[in-house]
Amino acid sequence: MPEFLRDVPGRLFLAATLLPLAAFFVLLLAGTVRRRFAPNAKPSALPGYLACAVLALAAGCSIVGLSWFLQDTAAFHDQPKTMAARWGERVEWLSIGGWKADTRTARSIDLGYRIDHLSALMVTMVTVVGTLIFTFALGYMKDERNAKVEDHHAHVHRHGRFGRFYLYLSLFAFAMLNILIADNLFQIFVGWELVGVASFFLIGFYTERKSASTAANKAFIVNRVGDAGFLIALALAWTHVGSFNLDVLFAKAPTLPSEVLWLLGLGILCGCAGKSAQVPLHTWLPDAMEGPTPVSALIHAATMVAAGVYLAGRCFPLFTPDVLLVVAYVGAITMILSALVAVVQTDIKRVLAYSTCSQLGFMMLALGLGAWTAGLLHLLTHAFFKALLFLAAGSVIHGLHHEQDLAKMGGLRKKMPVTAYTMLVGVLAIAGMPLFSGWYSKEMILSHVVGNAAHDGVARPLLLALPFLTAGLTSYYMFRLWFLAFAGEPRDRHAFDHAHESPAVMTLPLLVLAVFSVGVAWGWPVWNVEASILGHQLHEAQPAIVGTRYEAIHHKAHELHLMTTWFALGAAALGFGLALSRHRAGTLLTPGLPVYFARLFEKKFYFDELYDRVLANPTVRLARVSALADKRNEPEAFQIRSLDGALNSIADATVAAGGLVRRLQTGRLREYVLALGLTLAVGLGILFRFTR
Amino acid sequence: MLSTLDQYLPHAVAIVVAAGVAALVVFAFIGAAAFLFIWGERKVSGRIQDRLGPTRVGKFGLLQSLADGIKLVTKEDFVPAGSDKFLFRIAPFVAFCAAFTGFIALPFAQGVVAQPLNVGAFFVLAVLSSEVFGVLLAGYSSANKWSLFGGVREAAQVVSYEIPRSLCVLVPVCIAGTLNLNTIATQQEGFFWNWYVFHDPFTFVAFFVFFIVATASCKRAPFDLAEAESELVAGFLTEYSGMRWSYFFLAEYASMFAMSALASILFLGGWHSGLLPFEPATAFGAILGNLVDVGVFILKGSALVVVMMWMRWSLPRLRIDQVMSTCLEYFVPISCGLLVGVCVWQLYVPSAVAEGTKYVLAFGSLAFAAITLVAAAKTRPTPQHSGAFAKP
Amino acid sequence: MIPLSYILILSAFLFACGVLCIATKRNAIGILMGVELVLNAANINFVAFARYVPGFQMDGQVFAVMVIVLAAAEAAVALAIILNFYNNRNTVDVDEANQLRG
Amino acid sequence: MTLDLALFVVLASVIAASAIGVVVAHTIVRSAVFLLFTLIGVAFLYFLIGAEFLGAAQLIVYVGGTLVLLVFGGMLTSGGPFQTLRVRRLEWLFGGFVALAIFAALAQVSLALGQRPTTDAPLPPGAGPLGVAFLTSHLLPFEIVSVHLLVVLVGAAYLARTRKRAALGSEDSASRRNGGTP
Repeated sequence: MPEFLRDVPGRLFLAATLLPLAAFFVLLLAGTVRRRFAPNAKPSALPGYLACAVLALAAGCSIVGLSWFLQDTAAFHDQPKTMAARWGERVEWLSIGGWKADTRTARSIDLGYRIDHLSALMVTMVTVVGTLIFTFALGYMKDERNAKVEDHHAHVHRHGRFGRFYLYLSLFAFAMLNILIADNLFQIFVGWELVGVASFFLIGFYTERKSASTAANKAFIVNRVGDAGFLIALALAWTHVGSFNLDVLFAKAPTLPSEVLWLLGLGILCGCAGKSAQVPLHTWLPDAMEGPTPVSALIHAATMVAAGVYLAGRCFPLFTPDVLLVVAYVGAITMILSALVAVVQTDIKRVLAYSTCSQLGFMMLALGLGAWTAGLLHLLTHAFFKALLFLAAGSVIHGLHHEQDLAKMGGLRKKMPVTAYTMLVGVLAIAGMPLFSGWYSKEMILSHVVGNAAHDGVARPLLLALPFLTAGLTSYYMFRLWFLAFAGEPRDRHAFDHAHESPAVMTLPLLVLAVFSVGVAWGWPVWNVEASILGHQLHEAQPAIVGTRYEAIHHKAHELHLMTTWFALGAAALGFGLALSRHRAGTLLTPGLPVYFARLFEKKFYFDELYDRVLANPTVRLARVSALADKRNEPEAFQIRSLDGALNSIADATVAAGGLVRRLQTGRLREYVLALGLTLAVGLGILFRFTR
Repeated sequence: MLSTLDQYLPHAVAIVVAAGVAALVVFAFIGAAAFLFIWGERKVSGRIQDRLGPTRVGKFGLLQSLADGIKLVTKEDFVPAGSDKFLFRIAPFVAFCAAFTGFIALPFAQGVVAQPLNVGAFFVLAVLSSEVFGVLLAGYSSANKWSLFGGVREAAQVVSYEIPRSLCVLVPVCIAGTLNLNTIATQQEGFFWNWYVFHDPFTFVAFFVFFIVATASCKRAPFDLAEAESELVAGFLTEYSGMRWSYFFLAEYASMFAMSALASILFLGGWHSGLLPFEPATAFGAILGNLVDVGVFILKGSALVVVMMWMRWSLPRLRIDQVMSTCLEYFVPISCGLLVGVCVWQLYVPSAVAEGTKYVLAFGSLAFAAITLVAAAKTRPTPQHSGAFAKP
Repeated sequence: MIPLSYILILSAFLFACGVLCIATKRNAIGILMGVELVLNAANINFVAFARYVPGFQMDGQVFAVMVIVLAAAEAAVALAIILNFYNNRNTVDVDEANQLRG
Repeated sequence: MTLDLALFVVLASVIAASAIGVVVAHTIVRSAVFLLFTLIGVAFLYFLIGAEFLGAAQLIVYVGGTLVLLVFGGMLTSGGPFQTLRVRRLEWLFGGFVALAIFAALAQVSLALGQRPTTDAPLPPGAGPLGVAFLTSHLLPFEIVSVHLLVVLVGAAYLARTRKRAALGSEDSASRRNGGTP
């Protein structure tokens, strides 16, 4: 093993982070060269292979790093300093202040990484899932390898963009990994913005489609709203602590004034809500389905939305109980609203999108209630089964020649069995069926919910009821999805006849992910939720404050968890039973609800309309009114006299003044010299007179 | 001399007197040298052209220059109408002063120097290069097209040739490690293989380059474009007559000797004869030894001046563009290369090789000179070879 | 020993002459000469301080050398500009160079 | 009055007189000649102060180079022989006033400076230490000057290059030809 790795094995993770960046630059260069020299050539498959290989290498690095890290934690258990030195490095990037005249002490913005259980696991998860998604995309994006691609939605012919796709994907992966390993808020923010940019590119990958470009814009803009909060938090951290370093922030947090800490927490929460699509900033996520399905998988499973929850988990010690309550409520509301919307959606990807929203709400709720380990465990398990679900959906879409409407599917399990049964694994996992990975995390969260309610004496009934309701709904809409797509009789004969199973390059990732979705959270004994190995490892990284603050709740949760398990199972079974019965009755596609509820759900609670009315339309109208003042071809007395008049008079005054002053510029060199000389003489005289 | 004078006079007056005496000596030397060189030039040119040269005035025509001088002094001091009279009058003195000032820093023997300067080599170069100003003024103020052409040509030529000249001076200076001419000459004492010209191949080449370039910067043939009779009547000299005309010649011969003297100090061991294993000044006493030294030095300088004359009557004049391209395209790169080469030689060549090279160069040149002389003595000019027009 | 102030006054005089030269010459090359006078005045000061102020010996000389070199460079460029101007206008009268007047 | 002082007075009067000559001379070449005397005087002043290297540098750069360049330029650009450009009396008056003011101010400063105790410091270091300084402690100015010179070399060559003057009519070039003869 090389010297530099033996002393600082954390560099393995650094390598895992930088490898996709390297791939990005290589692809960028290659793409530029190709566009310069062979603009019309058929896109090569090489970029895809390269990106996959690089990410696989990164995954290898992170797996080796993870195992090494686990060994190290055993070996240097009682030497936190050694651990910090071996698993973290830092360089000064920018130094501010510290001049002689400046009495303030110098501050610096560092770039660095710090590996703990959470980031090690997350990096491993992201690289592994990312590799599988990348591989899947090799098959899914095969069309892009043609020199000429017909876009059926935008009705245009264009050049294939295979290389560009992987270029963006690599950037995306790098940005996410950067967030994960960063040891300071500033670097996280950089990654944060990079994720935003990359998602913008990827959601708007089919730029010719208006819906795609609109969705990209929406994602980007809604994220900016969240980022504004994050920026406020950054500014607060800088002014009140003077550092972005997380450890420093955590150490100094108790000494900060409470309102500062409160605002700081809310700001970070705002950023998290934007990235993780929490109410009220969740509207971008379903629209983001306009991107290619592997992108959706990547965004929803491993990278973008995970970033928000990850940051919330990372910054947990900065959150005051008030803020945490807000987190919990935000999570709860998101989870139930999304679940309700998902119930009536008929687009296969949108159902999954809303389920993501809902699950993220789960995680936020968990974090808000202090179930730190449970929330992040759910993040990890969710990453695997959500990736599986999305890829399976992608496989279905691919097999049906880009048909996404559930109403036109049905009976597909005969045509594409691998997809169908791997997806069933995913559905079981997300529904929280026993022994599937989702079960462990969800159980942990729910038991914590119950523990919390028991501890508080059901002071906040919503926080108790909503999770169980959502669990049931989740089970219902996921089985509804699966029944609609794979079971029963085909509803669209034409689509069914042309359907086919995806190639091995797409089904293989599905199989691998299915294995992960089942077993990733297993422990011994398997049926014991609390024995999850992954959960125990994550627990290692849990901030100390969680243990002290929520000691009692943890105990209560532990006591009540068997009961919780039954309740949760009951909810899931209820959902499954409802789905099954409606499937039998063939009424899955009909709402089966009072009309106005159904409309409410179908219209996604009118969030988009609300935003349009309240924010977008007034802005546009204001802009129109403002534009009136600047349109010369509309002879309105208003503009001539007031606005233009004022501007013109300023301009005229300037011209007049210039006319006066320009006489001084005679253009005669010698007069200038005389003026200079006179100035010199007078200046010297004054100096001499007054400084004697 | 200063210390002697100090015993009898106040210090300040002593210095002034000493300075005056030194100036007088230098001036007298220049006058006498020019006197003899002009005679020598006529004799050399005569011999080269198969004629006798001046024979009437004095023994071998030795007093011919005196006769010329009397004629020049008695001639009318003519200033052309329409010229800038002030500039026309001072131009010859500017030229002469420059050449004269160069002698201030030239050591004729160990310590025999008007004003010892630490930057002697630099100073001599600087002063001699300002001689061009007199010529330029003369050319300009004459209100004559030929004169102006001559002046402008002179300026262009001298300013250009100054570069390779300075670079070639830097070559021995690099070895010596000082700009003090006295020290440079002292470092070359002993036998002639200690002379810097034989120090290494680069100085050997540098000497010849320097000599050619110095000839050009003294506007001597074949580089005498400023006064090219066949093209410009007499160039900047066209309108001059009488004493002012002769000052230009005084300046020319002075700068020829100054250049030759500089060459002999830098390359040819200065006042060291190169044949004696001891220093005459220590062996024969201060006065006699220094006299010997001065004699050797003047002899060396004069020999080089004679070579310049020899070149003048042997080679055809170059065209002005040829003169310029010779300088800028050949001499400047060559001298740059020499400078780099000598530095590399100093730094990286092992001492044994350096010593060997010294002897090889010295004795090689000696052998070459001997063979050439013997061959020249044996060859009698045949009628076919004697004239340029003998063969069609 | 020469008093420092004498040398400084000489340089002040040269400086004033230079300024006067720049101010009264219409020939661009005359102006250049005035600039040379000014630079020389500055240089004399440098050398004088190098002589009289302990600790400034090296700096004074280095600056003086810099000034000499830069003056030569400046003369070359200025002359090139003047020649250019002459090529365009057929004169070196700086009063003709007033195209940028307001 | 010591010898140094006497020599200084002689030199200073030569310098001052020829500086005035530079200002009042009518033709450019006469100005150049007076400038020559000024520069040589300054060079000898350096020798007098003890800065031998600077004196020699002043001679070789200014007298041998810059001044020849100036005269050359004067010759290349003069419309006719001994051409002068007269300046109005008012300009002389005003310029003289400004120059006097500057001189007065500077002289005052000089006198004030001269009153400070000066030590007769050791002679400025000669060429050797100066060269060492240029390559060690004062390397940056040296490099700047070198780069500056290179830039100037290129720039001057570019500025003064001959261009095709197709725009000029035959009339103009004819007048230029005629302008050469007196």
